Amino acid sequence: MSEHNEHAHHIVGPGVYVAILFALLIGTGLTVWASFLELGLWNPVIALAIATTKAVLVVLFFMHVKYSTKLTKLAIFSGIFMFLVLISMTLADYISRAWGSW
Amino acid sequence: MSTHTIVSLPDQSTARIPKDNYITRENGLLSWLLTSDHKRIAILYLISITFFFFIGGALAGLIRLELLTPQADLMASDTYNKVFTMHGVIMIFFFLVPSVPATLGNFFIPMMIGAKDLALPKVNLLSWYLYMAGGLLALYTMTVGGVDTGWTFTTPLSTHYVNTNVLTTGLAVFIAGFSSILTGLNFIVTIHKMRAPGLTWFRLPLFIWSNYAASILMVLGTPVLAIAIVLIALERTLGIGVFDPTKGGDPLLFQHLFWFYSHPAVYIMILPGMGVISEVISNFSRKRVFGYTAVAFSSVAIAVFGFFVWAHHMFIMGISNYAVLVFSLLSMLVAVPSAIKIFNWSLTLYKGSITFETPMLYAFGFMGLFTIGGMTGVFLGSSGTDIHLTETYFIVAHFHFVMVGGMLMAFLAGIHFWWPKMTGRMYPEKISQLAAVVTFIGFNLTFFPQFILGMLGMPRRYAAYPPEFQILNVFSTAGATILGVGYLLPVLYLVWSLRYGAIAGDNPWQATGLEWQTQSPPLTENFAVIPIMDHEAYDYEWLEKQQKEKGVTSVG
Amino acid sequence: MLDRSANTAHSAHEGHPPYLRHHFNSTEQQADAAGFAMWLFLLTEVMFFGGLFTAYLIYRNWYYPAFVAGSHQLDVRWGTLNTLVLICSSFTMAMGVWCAETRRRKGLVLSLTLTFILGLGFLGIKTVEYREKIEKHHVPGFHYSLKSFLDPQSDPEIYAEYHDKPLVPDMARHTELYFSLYFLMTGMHALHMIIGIGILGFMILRAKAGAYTAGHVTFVENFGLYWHFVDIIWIYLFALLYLISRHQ
Amino acid sequence: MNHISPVIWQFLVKWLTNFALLPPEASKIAPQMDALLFFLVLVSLIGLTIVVLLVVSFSILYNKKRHPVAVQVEGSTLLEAIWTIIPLGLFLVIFVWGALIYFRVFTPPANAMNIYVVGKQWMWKVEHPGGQHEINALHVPTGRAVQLTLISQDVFHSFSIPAFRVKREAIPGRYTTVWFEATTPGTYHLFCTQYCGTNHSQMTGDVVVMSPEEYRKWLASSTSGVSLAQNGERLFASLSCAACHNARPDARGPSLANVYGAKLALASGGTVIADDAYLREAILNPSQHITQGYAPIMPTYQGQISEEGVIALIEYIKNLNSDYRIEQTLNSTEMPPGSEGAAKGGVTPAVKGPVTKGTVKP
Repeated sequence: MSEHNEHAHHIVGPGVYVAILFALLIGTGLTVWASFLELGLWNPVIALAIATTKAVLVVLFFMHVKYSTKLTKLAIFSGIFMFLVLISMTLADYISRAWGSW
Repeated sequence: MSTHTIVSLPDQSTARIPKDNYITRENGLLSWLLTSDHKRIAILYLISITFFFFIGGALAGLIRLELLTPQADLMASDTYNKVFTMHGVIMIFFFLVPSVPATLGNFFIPMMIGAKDLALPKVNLLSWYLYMAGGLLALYTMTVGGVDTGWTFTTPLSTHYVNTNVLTTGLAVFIAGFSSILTGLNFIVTIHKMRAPGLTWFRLPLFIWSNYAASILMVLGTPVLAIAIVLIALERTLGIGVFDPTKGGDPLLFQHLFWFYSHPAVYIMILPGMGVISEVISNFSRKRVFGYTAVAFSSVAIAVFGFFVWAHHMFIMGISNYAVLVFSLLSMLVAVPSAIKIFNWSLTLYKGSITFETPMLYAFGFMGLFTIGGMTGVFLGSSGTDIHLTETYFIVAHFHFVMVGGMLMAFLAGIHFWWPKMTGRMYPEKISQLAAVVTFIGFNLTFFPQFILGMLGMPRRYAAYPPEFQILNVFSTAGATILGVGYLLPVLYLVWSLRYGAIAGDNPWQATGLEWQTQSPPLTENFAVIPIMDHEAYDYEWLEKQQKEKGVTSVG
Repeated sequence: MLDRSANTAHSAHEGHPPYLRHHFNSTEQQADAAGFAMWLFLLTEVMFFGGLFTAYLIYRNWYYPAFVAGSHQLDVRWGTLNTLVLICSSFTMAMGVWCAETRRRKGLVLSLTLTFILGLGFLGIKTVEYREKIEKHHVPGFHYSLKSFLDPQSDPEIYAEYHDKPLVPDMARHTELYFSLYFLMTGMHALHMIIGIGILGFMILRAKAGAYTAGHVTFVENFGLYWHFVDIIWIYLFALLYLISRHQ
Repeated sequence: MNHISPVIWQFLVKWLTNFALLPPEASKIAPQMDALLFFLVLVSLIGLTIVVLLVVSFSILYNKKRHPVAVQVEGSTLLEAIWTIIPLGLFLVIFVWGALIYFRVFTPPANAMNIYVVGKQWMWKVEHPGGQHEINALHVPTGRAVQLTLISQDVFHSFSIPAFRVKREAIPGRYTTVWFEATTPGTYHLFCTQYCGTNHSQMTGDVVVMSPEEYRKWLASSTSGVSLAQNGERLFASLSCAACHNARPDARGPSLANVYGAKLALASGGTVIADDAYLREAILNPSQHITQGYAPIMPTYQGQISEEGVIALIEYIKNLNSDYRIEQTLNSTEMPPGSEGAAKGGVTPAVKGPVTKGTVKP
């Protein structure tokens, strides 16, 4: 590692990676276990919540976003935002179609 | 020099084009085809885009000729359908979307921010190759029978009911889409990471802001078009059912995905043009753009709001009435930033010192036509009047006012404005002013009657129409011939000027942008030393001081 | 500001590492730009998958029983195993990035090779799952069969686990939509895996030659981002396709 | 020159004498729509005038000759606020006004008479309840609210009557509706405005608006003798629907009498109003729409009945107000002749006029 890079570029060490690995494995176990319970509406909510937690862990640590610039964070945020706009506004049409004409 | 112009050219008897520039640095066809110089890639784009523009234009000519008479006599309806489909596909995906960004943006974004190149030069070249591959594939489909879905590929027509080349055309658009994604991505990275020291965001020229906004749309919107096309291809080949009502799919879902890209796409087309207008108006009135911050943020606002309005293309198509309300309201909001821009440009003229060179004439044309185009957009965004006006010639006239009257005018303004920088030579002023006026007249004669046709209810995409619409169609076709002349003229005199034009010198317009503070045509690495920016954009006082201290920038 | 001393463009190379491209001022700027570009590319991927997720959510909403029955055809055990494999491969990839950053050549080669193997393992398991679907004629467009849904007992393994009631014929037809989306989403994901594995193979060769352990780690880092992104997509696919529709 | 100019002259004269910005106003909604259109044109003209005035006057006042040195002006927050807020306010007014019109165009009154329209490549088939079939034409009376129920058999089409200022897409797999009340007798254009393939531009026709009297005459003279409901009855018999839907105590299917407009409890839970859309779905995808207490044994009729057939069946079911009618269908496998149908309580359009939704609602 060249010294002049040190300040700009944070290196995440193996300790963090191992911790995240275990968190992800536990999360997977948890979500599979939860899927066997009958929780009605809560089943998808829990599954997606755990999936999102896992995804956030991957993004923050494996993909180093916790240590990246604000710009990267902003870019990721805007991408996720547009993703949600696409899904929610399209679904809004489909859901409100069922409400009838007015 | 007369006092009516700001042009200051070097003494023609001694002036020379600098020996070392991006054109002369390397020779041979391969040095162009394998280049990673953004300026050379811009020139490649310029040539190929002009080529596709004239193919699309020829198709437009055929359409207008067919519509001269009420009967489908020049060509049969299915030929006519193929012609307007190809006209749409070529003009939108191979001319309008890449026009200003890929040529002027490619050439001048790095120069305006004081960089040596775009951040990813090889990706830039790749995106030109993707563009060419897509374009040639589109031409290929035209030669093997064409496609007649309309450029909107409406399902289930495109998936189940036509037997023309939907797959190849779809593939062509898909590939061109990736070219556009890569261009946008490259611009965003470049603008963020490659700015010269001292060049803060609010010192950037507005051309950069608007291209930045358009790039966001390209990066986030185009992939959705890509997936929509993939779904069409699979539906057509395997019958996967996502758009097939008999299998439980919903054909409207395609419209959602398609317009999620294709509405922002009109902002991809117009935003870079607005950037050009900001540059031109400022320069020829020798004034900082009025309300710089407002203009800059209105670009971003258009990009953001542009993503929330797509369903206004589907008001009568059976989306829910609640969705109609929401999307109509949001469509009204997106009109505001455009109004802000128009007023700020007008006020930029206030207390300026205005001259009327060709780019300025085109810019004035843009302002008038874009105002009409924008206002008629409100007619269509309002859900009630949309019922009567949608799917008629009103729509056709509206988007041609925005795209041709707006974007193409801006493109021509930009080409003339930066021609001396790109080639080192001036275009001939008188004939180009004439061309600008001819274009303006021809344009209005072509497209204004179409507003009336649309109000009267003439449907679009009709090869034959009731005879009472003929007179206005004749006006329109007559106008199209004038417009055609207006577009041919620049090609002729610009090519002529490559050899015979006056030598322009570094800064013929006395403009303030960084791109003008280096030789014309520029060096391959743009600047001999990386400039340090210590003033705001459009700082004409800085320029004056600079010239007093160091003398007029001379030819290298 | 713009003194034109006739120097520099070419003399600039001195004192810079060979991998610094001519148009960048510093290695940080170059690495920053490349990393940011990679992120933007991943955003386009997010939007690309966004279209598929939208379609999936709409049709799941419309044809819930069909999507439940379709989901029961997937084996959670294979899905879980694949999730674990992919998470481990993400971990080895992350370790690879660390090795490159800290200039550990052997460690890098080992990590990349493990990632490569785990990636292949994922595809192998996916092939097993696909083969089962093909055998049951659950591939849309290719003699799609409704038997498992009209008569669940004809599918003893699945029936033993879920005791599904037979679907009414009109609803059963919509399982085809479920499998269309299943194959589209997992297929797109697998395509990304295949591309990734191809690049991994190339990287292993270059890593052996020491290409990434001399300070220029951008390529490894960016590939890492790509690989983790593919992992994230799978995390969501696993939840959406395998987990959330297990109960009526 | 001598040859060209008379032609141009003729054109100009013809154009100026026939000049119009809008088609004739022939429906109740048309003047309301036009009011908003004129308002929009007015706003556009004012906006355009402001921009042109600014540009022209500044160009004159501040051209280089007259004003050689520019004065740098930064901008003005006040002005920015003004030209943000005023257009925004105007656009919001336009939004509300437009939404009101949209609401009117797509909210039919309860007593509207219903006409079915099927779009297919490349023609419009119009089915009147009284059994009048039209192709690429539509006859309607003045002074009566008419609701069109549209569906497409193949691709998207769009039913556009510029003189009425109404337009609605006919989409495959789903009914859409639009309504109007014609005011002025005459013949008007009917267009398909959604691009639908090769002969899109031939998918046009005439809308004939008649006075109520003439309309009654037209109905009588152009009926096929079999009303739409009777057509449906015939289909009902030939598809053996009455084998199950026979209203007997041991029937395998629910009785259909008075079912239209009723609130049904579904086997899958939840309730649904039995409207056109529901009935269509229940015929084409029956097992998804089973009512409570019945087994999902009804076969699907997807691909076996044309959209016109479905419409006839729905019209038949709409008009079923007693089980007696079904028994009649059950007992006679042959189609009952028109006169007989009338005697048994069916509808003969010449006498009773078109059947409306209002009359059969329970």
